[in-house]
Amino acid sequence: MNPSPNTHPMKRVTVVCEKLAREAVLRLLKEVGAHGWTLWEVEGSGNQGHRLADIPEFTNIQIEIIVRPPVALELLGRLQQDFFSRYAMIAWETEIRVIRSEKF
Amino acid sequence: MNPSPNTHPMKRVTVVCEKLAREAVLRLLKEVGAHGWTLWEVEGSGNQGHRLADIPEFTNIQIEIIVRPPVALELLGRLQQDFFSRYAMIAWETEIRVIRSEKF
Amino acid sequence: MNPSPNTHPMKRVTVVCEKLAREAVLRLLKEVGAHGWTLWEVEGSGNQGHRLADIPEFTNIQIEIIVRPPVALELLGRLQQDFFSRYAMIAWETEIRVIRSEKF
Amino acid sequence: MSPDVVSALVANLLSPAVLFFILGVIATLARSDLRFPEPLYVTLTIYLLVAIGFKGGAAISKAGLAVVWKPTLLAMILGGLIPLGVYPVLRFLGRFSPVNAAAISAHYGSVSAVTFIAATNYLKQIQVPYQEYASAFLAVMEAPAIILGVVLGRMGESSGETMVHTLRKAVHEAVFGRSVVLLLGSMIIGWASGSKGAEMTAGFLVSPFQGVLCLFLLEMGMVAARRFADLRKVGVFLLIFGVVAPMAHGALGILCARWMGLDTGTALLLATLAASASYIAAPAAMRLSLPDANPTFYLTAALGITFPFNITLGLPLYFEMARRWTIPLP
Amino acid sequence: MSPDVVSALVANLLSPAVLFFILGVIATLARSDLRFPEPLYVTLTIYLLVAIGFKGGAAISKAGLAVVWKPTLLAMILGGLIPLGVYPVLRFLGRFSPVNAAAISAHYGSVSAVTFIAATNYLKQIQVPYQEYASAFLAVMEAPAIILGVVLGRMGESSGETMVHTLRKAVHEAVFGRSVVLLLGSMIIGWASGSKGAEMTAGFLVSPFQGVLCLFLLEMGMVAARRFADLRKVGVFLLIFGVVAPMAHGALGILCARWMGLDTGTALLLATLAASASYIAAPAAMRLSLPDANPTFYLTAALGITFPFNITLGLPLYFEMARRWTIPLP
Amino acid sequence: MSPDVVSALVANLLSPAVLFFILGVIATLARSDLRFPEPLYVTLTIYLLVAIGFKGGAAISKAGLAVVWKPTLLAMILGGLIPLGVYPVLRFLGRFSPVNAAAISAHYGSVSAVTFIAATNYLKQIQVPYQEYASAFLAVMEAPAIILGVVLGRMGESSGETMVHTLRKAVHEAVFGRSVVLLLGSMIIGWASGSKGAEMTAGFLVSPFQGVLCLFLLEMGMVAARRFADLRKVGVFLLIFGVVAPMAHGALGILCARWMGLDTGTALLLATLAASASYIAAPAAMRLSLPDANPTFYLTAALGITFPFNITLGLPLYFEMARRWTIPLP
Ligand SMILES: Nc1ncnc2c1ncn2[C@@H]1O[C@H](COP(=O)(O)O)[C@@H](O)[C@H]1O
Ligand SMILES: Nc1ncnc2c1ncn2[C@@H]1O[C@H](COP(=O)(O)O)[C@@H](O)[C@H]1O
Ligand SMILES: Nc1ncnc2c1ncn2[C@@H]1O[C@H](COP(=O)(O)O)[C@@H](O)[C@H]1O
Ligand code: NA
Ligand code: NA
Ligand code: NA
Repeated sequence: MNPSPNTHPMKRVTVVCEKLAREAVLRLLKEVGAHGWTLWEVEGSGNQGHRLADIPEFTNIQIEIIVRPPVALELLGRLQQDFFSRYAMIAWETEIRVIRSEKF
Repeated sequence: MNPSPNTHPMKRVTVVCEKLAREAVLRLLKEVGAHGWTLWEVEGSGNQGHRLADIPEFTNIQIEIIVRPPVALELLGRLQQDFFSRYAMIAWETEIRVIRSEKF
Repeated sequence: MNPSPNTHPMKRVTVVCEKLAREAVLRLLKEVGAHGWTLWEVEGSGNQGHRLADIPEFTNIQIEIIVRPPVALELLGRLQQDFFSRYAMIAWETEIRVIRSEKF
Repeated sequence: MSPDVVSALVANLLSPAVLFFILGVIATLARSDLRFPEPLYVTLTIYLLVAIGFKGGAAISKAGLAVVWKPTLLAMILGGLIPLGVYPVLRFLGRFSPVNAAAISAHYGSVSAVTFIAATNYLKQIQVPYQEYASAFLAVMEAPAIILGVVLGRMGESSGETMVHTLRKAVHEAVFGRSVVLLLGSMIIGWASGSKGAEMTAGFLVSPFQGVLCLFLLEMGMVAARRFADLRKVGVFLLIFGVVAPMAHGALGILCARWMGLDTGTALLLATLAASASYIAAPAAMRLSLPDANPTFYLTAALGITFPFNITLGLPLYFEMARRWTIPLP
Repeated sequence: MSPDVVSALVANLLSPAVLFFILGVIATLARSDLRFPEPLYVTLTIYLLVAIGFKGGAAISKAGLAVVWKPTLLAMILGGLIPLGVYPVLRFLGRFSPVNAAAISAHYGSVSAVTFIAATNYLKQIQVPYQEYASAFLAVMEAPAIILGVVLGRMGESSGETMVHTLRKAVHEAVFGRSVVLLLGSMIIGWASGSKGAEMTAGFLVSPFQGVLCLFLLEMGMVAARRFADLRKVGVFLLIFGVVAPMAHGALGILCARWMGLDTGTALLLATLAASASYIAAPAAMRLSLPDANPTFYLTAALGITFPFNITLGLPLYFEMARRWTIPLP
Repeated sequence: MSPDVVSALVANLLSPAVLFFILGVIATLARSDLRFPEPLYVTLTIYLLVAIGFKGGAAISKAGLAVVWKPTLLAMILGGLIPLGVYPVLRFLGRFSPVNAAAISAHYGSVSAVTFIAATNYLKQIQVPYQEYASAFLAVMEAPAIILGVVLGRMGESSGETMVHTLRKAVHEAVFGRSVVLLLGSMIIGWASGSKGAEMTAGFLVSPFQGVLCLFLLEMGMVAARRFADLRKVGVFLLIFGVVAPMAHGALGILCARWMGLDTGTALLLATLAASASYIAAPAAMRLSLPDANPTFYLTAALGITFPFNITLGLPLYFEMARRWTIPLP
């Protein structure tokens, strides 16, 4: 009746950044070997002011990427090194447990 | 002055799937006894290709459900058993601490 | 080659509430000293019924705020004290690790 | 029923706008997956308010402020007085708590722009002329009842905030809220840019207007039908109130119009405004200023009962009254 | 090719609608960042379905149900029969598994509303009259093939769900799905509200229609071009099938039209419906009812091959057939 | 001021489009909750670019490429040269760093489509004819200044990327970016589909155009007003520059137009393009190619100063120059 699923530890990396960085971030995800991503548009406020969600050029996106822990490290490192000085951006990681770990 | 809130451990289950699965997933949530859910549309890429957010039939949704730990287990189990072979879908759980635990 | 990023523990507070509460919550964020926030519109269901995402006055928003742990405590406490009786709302915190901790 | 009433009723029920409203109701009740995305809802609202405001402004500039200010002021007073009549009924006949009675009163004194637009549409359908400047009535009738409702609801209640503070917020909300900015702003623009402005924008603000209204009423049918599930929760009194109140206010509106010497078409518009209940501005204001009032009561009554009633049966009824009690435009 | 075919072809390829479709294809292939937001896509769909349904309903009320029901029933039967012919071809010539053959059959028996609208646009472009009531064909041809496809696909398959249960879901989906609700609903409204209703909404549902279609085909060009990457994956058989099947079904449609005595323009519309493959309703239904069928096959064939073929080359071809085999409206 | 200037100014300030722009500014300054959803913004942009491109293409096909190519080439050169004049002014008078001076130069050499459309609207308002093919100027003036700005900004800077690589990216962005694809694509379609195509789409691309522009300028008023908060941060020099530069470039545009023998209306359009500063394409390109330039400078100048100035005061001013220095179309 009650199936007990196998869950596996994984990292979720979240990036919130201006939409302008979209293509560059997606390229980076390919480079570090992420197998997928999920993305949506958000409004936000931070050091670099309030970014409303009305003009596509000035809006923000949030990207979530589920990866194995070493890939998370590599991804965050590359973001810190190459992206943080150029773009309005924040990034963090969370510990999660997934089912179907073979997908990531 | 500084009110100290009571926070309680709970699980957040996140499901990212094609929009087509929407009604089926919401029915499942009722069955396993979740008291609420939050949902929005996302763009995504995974094993089954890139799902743009332009045609409703082909887009993705992300659903977040806060539940007590045993319900999370049951939910993930049912997703693994009945949904993963039929739909483009990933799911994971995160540990969180809520206020107003009586709601979940 | 592989840059190792410095990650720092931080709290992410998530609030899901009716859009009506938007200005009041953003004011509260300023008061407790959050340095930024990210926000988007969601559809949801909870104790107070199903909130579709079609009429702005009746829809929901999800707000995520990255803050230092004591600020998270203060924020959740204030939400519990002043907001929960007035608005359809849930809130929780998650432990995360950020890069660029000086931003928060 | 006299043949006139019947034919007025049929004319309304067979107008595309009302039929699309009914289609929306049916789609929701049949659990269809038809749904309008929020940006489309917002766009349709912006369009309808801008169009009705602009045309109203152009009409004011034609008729002259001298002609317009008196009926507009009267309309404003009418909207402000309605809550004073409704409150005791709800409080003592309906046995609602003071704060709930005040909140519902505010809704019925304030107005619904879509119901007003449906009334103009109905007059076009049955080819009865009216004064376009009547949208000025719409613009001034939204706020007063809301503010009065807040005052009524806060009297005798000891809250954290002072009444003055609450009122100041409510007034700002009522004056700089989206709908008033769009409606009043477009009205001033229509007035200032005159006939040349009206000509340049007619291809957008006039020709597609009736059709866009159909689309919007399709959505409103879905929105209203979603409230039907709550009809059981509100009690028999409110069900009856939701139908009787608009009829009483409609009649009151006709009497005022008659007293002012307004023509039949314009009288129908004033009656419709009086009869209509706000379901956008008033609920938002009540949630912020009278948070203890129960939304199920006022939303179900305004959106689930009065709005569908007005759109379908109310309009021809008020028109029949107007036809008997006033004289048409030549 | 005869000069007539060439000029029909050129007329279609140089129509703004087709050129915008091609622009969409080019923009995607050139990796432009042009993209339509989902709410715009949904809005354009709602608009096109409501407009075509409403005008169809008005035309039915003019022509009378007595005239319309027979060709409509025939169109419905035609749509239901196509899968029976397509299935064995895919199964035995194409060597597809039963479930894939059934799913693809369902797509080709069902219809694409956009292709139909493009055909009406083409007839306007070349100034050939047609019966507006033909949108009734569109309304009734969506569901039958989908239901039949599900039956074919589930025969001999032992699934958890019973066939009856699957069918019940598929039928509900087909009858209360968005597109049918909008199309049939608007058709009934157009029929009920008569010529006065048509007049009131013409500024929205008629005058901008051709231009809105251009915008939508721009988007559909981008959507179709995204499927081109999968063309390599589906095999040569399906590539050929995606072009030959619509031609065969188009010819069949013309023959039916001739048999019914339909005029040239209306015959083209029936042929286009027969030739078109569904890429919205059918895929959704297959995912739910035949989850084991491979979407790459049916989506690539319907959206990546047949849709672009019909829009660009198919329409003038079917018109040439119609011109030879039928007689025009006076 | 001569009475002509005054009446030209009043005609512009009382046009609905400009009044809606001002309404947007007021709504934002008064902290109204009025806001356009992103999909509506995107839809309005797509519509305006497609409409202006299509009409321009149809006009080119009427006038013949032989007539159009020369003024178009000149317009392109004009756009490319402006940064060369602006750069030293910013660098040595304004004391901006090389990279900031280059980025601002790129913005003022490139163009704003909305300002151009507002100019055509203004000409319609005051009933002065112009050549529709002038939208070809708009299409070719966006890219050159952006590319030149990148070159100027990267000279002498030692960056990780090579200049060639940066330039290649900037050129691709400038040629396949959304706005160029829509504008040039629709222009070619308008050109290819000729007068019949123009006729079929007029109900969508022509009649509602002026009104849609009003809605868009309402939004742009809100967008521009949000930049006003940064006015304090950019220094007095840039405030003055944001008003003087467009006037100088406008005069330059008129002189070029006169030299080419263009009529008064078309001269105003060229002047407006020269005077306008890009606030969509250029900022995006600068963020990607000159990331060290400070967006507060170029965005505030282009969007917060020059855009509102052009829309309100600039247009009548350039028209007055054009009226004196050129001869009207017969
Ligand atoms: N403390 C925070 N919590 C949540 N989101 C943030 C925070 N700080 C910044 N953001 C998001 O990250 C974006 C870029 O940040 P910034 O570079 O600081 O302007 C902002 O627009 C927000 O959407
Ligand atoms: N590694 C990942 N990280 C984040 N989201 C993912 C990941 N893999 C898949 N997804 C999301 O899940 C959806 C379905 O995944 P799939 O079944 O692999 O195509 C994708 O469209 C993405 O939105
Ligand atoms: N258990 C839950 N999981 C996820 N989201 C929830 C849950 N309960 C409530 N919500 C969200 O919070 C909003 C307000 O909740 P409520 O006050 O319970 O109606 C709902 O509309 C949902 O979006
Ligand atoms: Na009222
Ligand atoms: Na077919
Ligand atoms: Na310029």
